[in-house]
Amino acid sequence: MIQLAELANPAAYQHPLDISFCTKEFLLYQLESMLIIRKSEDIISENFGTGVIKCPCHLGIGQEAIAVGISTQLRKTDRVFGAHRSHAHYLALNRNSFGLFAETLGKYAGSSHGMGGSMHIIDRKNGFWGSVPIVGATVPIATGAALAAKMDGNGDIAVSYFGDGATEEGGVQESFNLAASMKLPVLFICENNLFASHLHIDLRQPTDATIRYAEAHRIKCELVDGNDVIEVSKATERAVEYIRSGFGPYYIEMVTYRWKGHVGNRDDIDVGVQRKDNLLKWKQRDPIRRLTEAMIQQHLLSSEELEILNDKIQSKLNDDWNKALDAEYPKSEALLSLVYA
Amino acid sequence: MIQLAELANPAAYQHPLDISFCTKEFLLYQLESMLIIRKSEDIISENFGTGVIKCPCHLGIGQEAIAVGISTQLRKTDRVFGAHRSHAHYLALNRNSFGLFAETLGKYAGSSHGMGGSMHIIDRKNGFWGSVPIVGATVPIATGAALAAKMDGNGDIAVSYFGDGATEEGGVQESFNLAASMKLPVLFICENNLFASHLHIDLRQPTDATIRYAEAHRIKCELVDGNDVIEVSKATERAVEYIRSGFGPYYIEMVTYRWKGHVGNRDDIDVGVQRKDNLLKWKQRDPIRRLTEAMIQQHLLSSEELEILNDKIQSKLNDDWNKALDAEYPKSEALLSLVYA
Amino acid sequence: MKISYAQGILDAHRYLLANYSEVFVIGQGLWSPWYVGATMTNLDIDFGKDRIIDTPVSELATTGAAVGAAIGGYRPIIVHPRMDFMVLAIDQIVTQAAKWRHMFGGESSAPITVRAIINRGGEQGAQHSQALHSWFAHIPGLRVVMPATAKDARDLLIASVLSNDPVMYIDDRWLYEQEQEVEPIIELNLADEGPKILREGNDFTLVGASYTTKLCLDAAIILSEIGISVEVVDLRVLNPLNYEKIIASVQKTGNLCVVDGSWRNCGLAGEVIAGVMECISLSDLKSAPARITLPDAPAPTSKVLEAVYYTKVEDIVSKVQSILNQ
Amino acid sequence: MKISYAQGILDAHRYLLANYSEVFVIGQGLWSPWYVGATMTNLDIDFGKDRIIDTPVSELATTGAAVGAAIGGYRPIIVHPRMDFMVLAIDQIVTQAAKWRHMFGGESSAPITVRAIINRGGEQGAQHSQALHSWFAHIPGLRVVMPATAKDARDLLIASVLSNDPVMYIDDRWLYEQEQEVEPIIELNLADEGPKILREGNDFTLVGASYTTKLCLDAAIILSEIGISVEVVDLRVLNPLNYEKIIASVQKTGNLCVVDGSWRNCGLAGEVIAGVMECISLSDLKSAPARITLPDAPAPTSKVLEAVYYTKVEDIVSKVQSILNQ
Ligand SMILES: Cc1ncc(C[n+]2csc(CCOP(=O)(O)OP(=O)(O)O)c2C)c(N)n1
Ligand SMILES: Cc1ncc(C[n+]2csc(CCOP(=O)(O)OP(=O)(O)O)c2C)c(N)n1
Ligand SMILES: [Mg+2]
Ligand SMILES: [Mg+2]
Repeated sequence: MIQLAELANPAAYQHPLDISFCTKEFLLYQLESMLIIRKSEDIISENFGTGVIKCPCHLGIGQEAIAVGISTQLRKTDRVFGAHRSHAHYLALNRNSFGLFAETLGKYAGSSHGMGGSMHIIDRKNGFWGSVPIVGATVPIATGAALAAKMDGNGDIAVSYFGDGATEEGGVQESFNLAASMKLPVLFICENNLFASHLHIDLRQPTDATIRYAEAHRIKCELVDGNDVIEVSKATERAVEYIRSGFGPYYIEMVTYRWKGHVGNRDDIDVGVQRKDNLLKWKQRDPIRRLTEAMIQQHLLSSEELEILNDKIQSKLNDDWNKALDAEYPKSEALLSLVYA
Repeated sequence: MIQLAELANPAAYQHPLDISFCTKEFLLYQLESMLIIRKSEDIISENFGTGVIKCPCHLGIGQEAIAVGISTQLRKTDRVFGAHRSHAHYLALNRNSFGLFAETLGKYAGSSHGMGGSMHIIDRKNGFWGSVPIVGATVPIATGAALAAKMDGNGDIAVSYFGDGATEEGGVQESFNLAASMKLPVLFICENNLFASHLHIDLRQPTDATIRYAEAHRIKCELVDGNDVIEVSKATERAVEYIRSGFGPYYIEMVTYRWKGHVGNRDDIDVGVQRKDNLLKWKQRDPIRRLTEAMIQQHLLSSEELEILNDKIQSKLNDDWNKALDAEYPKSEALLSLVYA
Repeated sequence: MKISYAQGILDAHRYLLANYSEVFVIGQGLWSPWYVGATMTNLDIDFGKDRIIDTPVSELATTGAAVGAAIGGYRPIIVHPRMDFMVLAIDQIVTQAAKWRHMFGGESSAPITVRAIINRGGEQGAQHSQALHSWFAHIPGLRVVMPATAKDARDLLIASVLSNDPVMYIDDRWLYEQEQEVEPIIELNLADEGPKILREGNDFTLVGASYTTKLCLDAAIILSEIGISVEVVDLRVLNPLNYEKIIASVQKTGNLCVVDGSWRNCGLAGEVIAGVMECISLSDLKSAPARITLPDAPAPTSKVLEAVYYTKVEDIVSKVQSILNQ
Repeated sequence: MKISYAQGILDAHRYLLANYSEVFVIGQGLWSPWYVGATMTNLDIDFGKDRIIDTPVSELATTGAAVGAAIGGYRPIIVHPRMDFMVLAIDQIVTQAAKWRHMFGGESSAPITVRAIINRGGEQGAQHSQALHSWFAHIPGLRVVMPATAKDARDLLIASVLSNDPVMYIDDRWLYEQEQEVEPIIELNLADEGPKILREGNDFTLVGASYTTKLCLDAAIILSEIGISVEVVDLRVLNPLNYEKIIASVQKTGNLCVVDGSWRNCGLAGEVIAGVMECISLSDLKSAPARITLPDAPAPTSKVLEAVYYTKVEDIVSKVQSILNQ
């Protein structure tokens, strides 16, 4: 009987990452990506709090390692789909914080030209094929994009990010069967953060590890510490190779935790099972801290270098944010001109 | 890795049943029920062929042991739901062939007063709470009837019959999770006849045993030869005791085969994987023959008694059919008067 | 006693749960402090988590479970905190519950109440904005209720749950703060309820439902100031739709505009016009009937586009003026 | 060359599959000899099972897969052998595909063709009879096509698949045997297609879609024998709906009856009436516009009730007569 067991224990897995056999360049890239995402979401969180950003924002702070570890294993022609909590999925592929900021502000310069907001972001050029907030909706769509990739025959794959809650949607289970029975090149990534909005998984499912569904559907699968960017990256490498070789779908369950509430900038510590206690412990399992500590221990990074890096990223993001604030809104023609091609 | 293996092999399991420890009375009752169902469906098949019956009829000839073995373990206050192929489910509970015949003819005396036809039959008094032809639709409904039974607190259970094809419907998977996480008193019966209309399960799912879904949803489950009325009955007894004791849902996969085509009276041997060869073998695995042979071997039944029984049932059914032919059609007021209560 | 629309919904729940042991509530977010606004506050604490059931993210199965429980003698309210999510459960509502009684010749029925919440604006975008009441009004066997006032929010929810038919009860979060003076609860028979004149007038008939009724009332006030006397009909029950009062009003005023909060094509506004046209004589009309609906586009997010997209009181005022000035 | 409606659909498939490598077909029953009548005979054999994909019993995921493939540059036709089954997949059609382009600011679109088959009568009953075209016509972003003739069955399917927008193409099994003389295929731009006058007349305008167009044509013949000259407008494209020809016809005849094959409330027939009323002046009308639809009930099974339930040519004939005799 599969269970998350220790992987769901916030007091476990707090140790610095094992970064042996990783190049400094690779590690720095991962670190930078995670910092860009973390700081971008911090800016969004703050401006949501003050009411400058109006659209609903689902922040993934604490979950950055997953998108970052995965994205380094993909190529531009792969097709990645997100859901409601997809800032990281997008930024890990393109680092385009400006496009994200402008979109959350409803500006024409945004990723969806202001037509989508935080919950509908896209960047086809960089492999991000779209995210939407209907839970589970992109899972069959990613499965179809995999079917298209298979027909194209170039070895491209589809990636479908979804949450533990999404596995309760029937259409998601149907997609698993479709992918398995048609051997489609799709990587299913379940970001299991133990919650679907206010409800802990124990209140929604008889047990906490969703890879049991993958097993039932005969999809090759793994269970991974989602706060370990190195493990995420290695598992993805294995999965991508398997899928590109034509063996069919692959499912990785990434165990993680979101630091913010379900939507917006609050902590939601009034909500759900033991969230108040666990949140503090999960913050110790911070994927960024675990990587930086390992790098510092291994003398691949100094505290000063880290500070410089932080500052550089922060100031670039501040610029992006200010540019986004200054950007134009869409013209009112957009309302009707975009309905049909 | 669970598979049907020998259970799906039509050449296997042809032996007479093991009827040790069964009373003659019990065996005769089972036999009678199966004969009533078989012969009722033969009459429907014939009259569908000649065009006297117009509504689509999905015949379950060859699958009689399942409904019969289950129904003897239920009580009138249990709540049984069927689907499109439910003549047996209904008859095993009430032996009311007249109600079924009249319904297939669209007569007011039919189970649904001529408003449903073969695909929408009901008999609340005898525990048959309804069958409908949208695949998978009654599975969540049965789950809700189980929730109601749990709230009632009388130990009643719900029974949900569905096919292997129905497990591909997302709503069915959602229901498994709901039943498991709420510990609802529902008995899921998958009649795995290896086909969903023209497609063999190997063309629709990565493997052929559907109890793997029950395992994923942490529902207690068993795999049973659905053409062995004694095994069906014993498994049901175990399941019903477990459910009535408040332990939650139970899933039994009954492996069987339908002799007729998906709908109507033809054999469909032009359809699907190896159906032509397998059909003949499956007819050797006839649940009725296997019971009668065992009873004759054990001297619980003679060939003459069997013939008399056959004749008695046949003549009763002929009467029922003639009565149904003579019965009245619904009045045209029914069209509008039944829409709202 | 003055209550808000949200309070009306809460009071209805309390009344039903206290007086009818067969009532329970099931849906997503019911144990959450924020999911359904102030319409269900503390119900789980006061009536227990066995009767206020929060669920997995499974719209289809939970709705089907409500159908099964209703068939089994209960009166479940199945809550969809957003109508867009409910789209996944339409088979159970439309193909199962709404037809259950008819297709079984009256031998069984499925009197669920589906609570569908319209929740939009605030840059939520295309997938979190739909108002699909016209779809459900299209379905024989499904009663569709859309309260516009606090009293109706309360009384029609009670009537929906007590109805022996499946009912879709649609509330709109834009109305939650609207207040109204109410009397103590009296149980109504839903089958007797229908459109109501909320304001009398002689020059023009405005017809609305839910939030657009409020818009019509506000427009009527402005128009009265420039001497135009507007009668406002609140539809309240969309299916089955009783045209009597609307027809009488149009026969009186000779002018009709229907304001609906969703799309035009095959929508509610067109239905009211057609229903009226079928029953009046052309000579009753002083002007061709008109409608105001959303533009033919999905909901945008950007606030500059939301401002263009949603109907405003001024749109109604100027439509009425332009018709009368023709 | 004379072809049947079913043959028209088959020819369109063959044309598309032969000329466009990005076209494939996915859905239930595609490898079966009987599932979709004669509209797809041997396609799997001629074009291969990789392009004619039969699926598990999973409407939602297979439709979503078509959406994903369309986003990825393909032109899938997703077949639902019965519109009732498609109800399970509405989220993907209405909330995903129809909004995809708009909500991503034009950066991506999902040009699927959903083939929804109306399949009823023959005592199939309430769950195997629904004609929900009005629902889909309500949705901005989704083109809705309903051919009435063999030529349109062919040409509009091709135009649907070649359209850069998501399209719902609805065919009716009651029309499969209808025959028509046709020319060789010419590709049409769906955006240019709309309602068409199928028969000219001066006294009365009948509007139909799909099977009801045939009923209207038949009624027109009978009425012409008693000296009533009927113009028949075939809607063809329900969304976006172009009223021009309908309005011109009503302005000519002064009399309108819309005949729709589904329910009344918030349905297509009311829409056409409202759309006409908005654009004409009252003096154009000689009689109040009328509609003929199904009764407000789910489909029955028993043949005696089916005979009452479905609209017949005589119903149209007598409606027209009674309006003209008023
Ligand atoms: C079909 C549908 N049902 C419900 C919702 C409301 N909702 C939004 S996010 C969410 C929880 C999803 O949980 P999970 O999939 O675990 O993702 P997480 O939020 O944890 O990242 C819910 C229920 C929705 N958007 N769509
Ligand atoms: C939602 C839905 N999709 C498709 C169909 C068409 N259909 C009717 S029965 C059937 C096959 C069901 O197979 P299974 O569940 O194994 O039952 P069996 O026919 O083998 O008894 C299909 C696809 C339907 N009735 N409903
Ligand atoms: Mg989660
Ligand atoms: Mg089967």
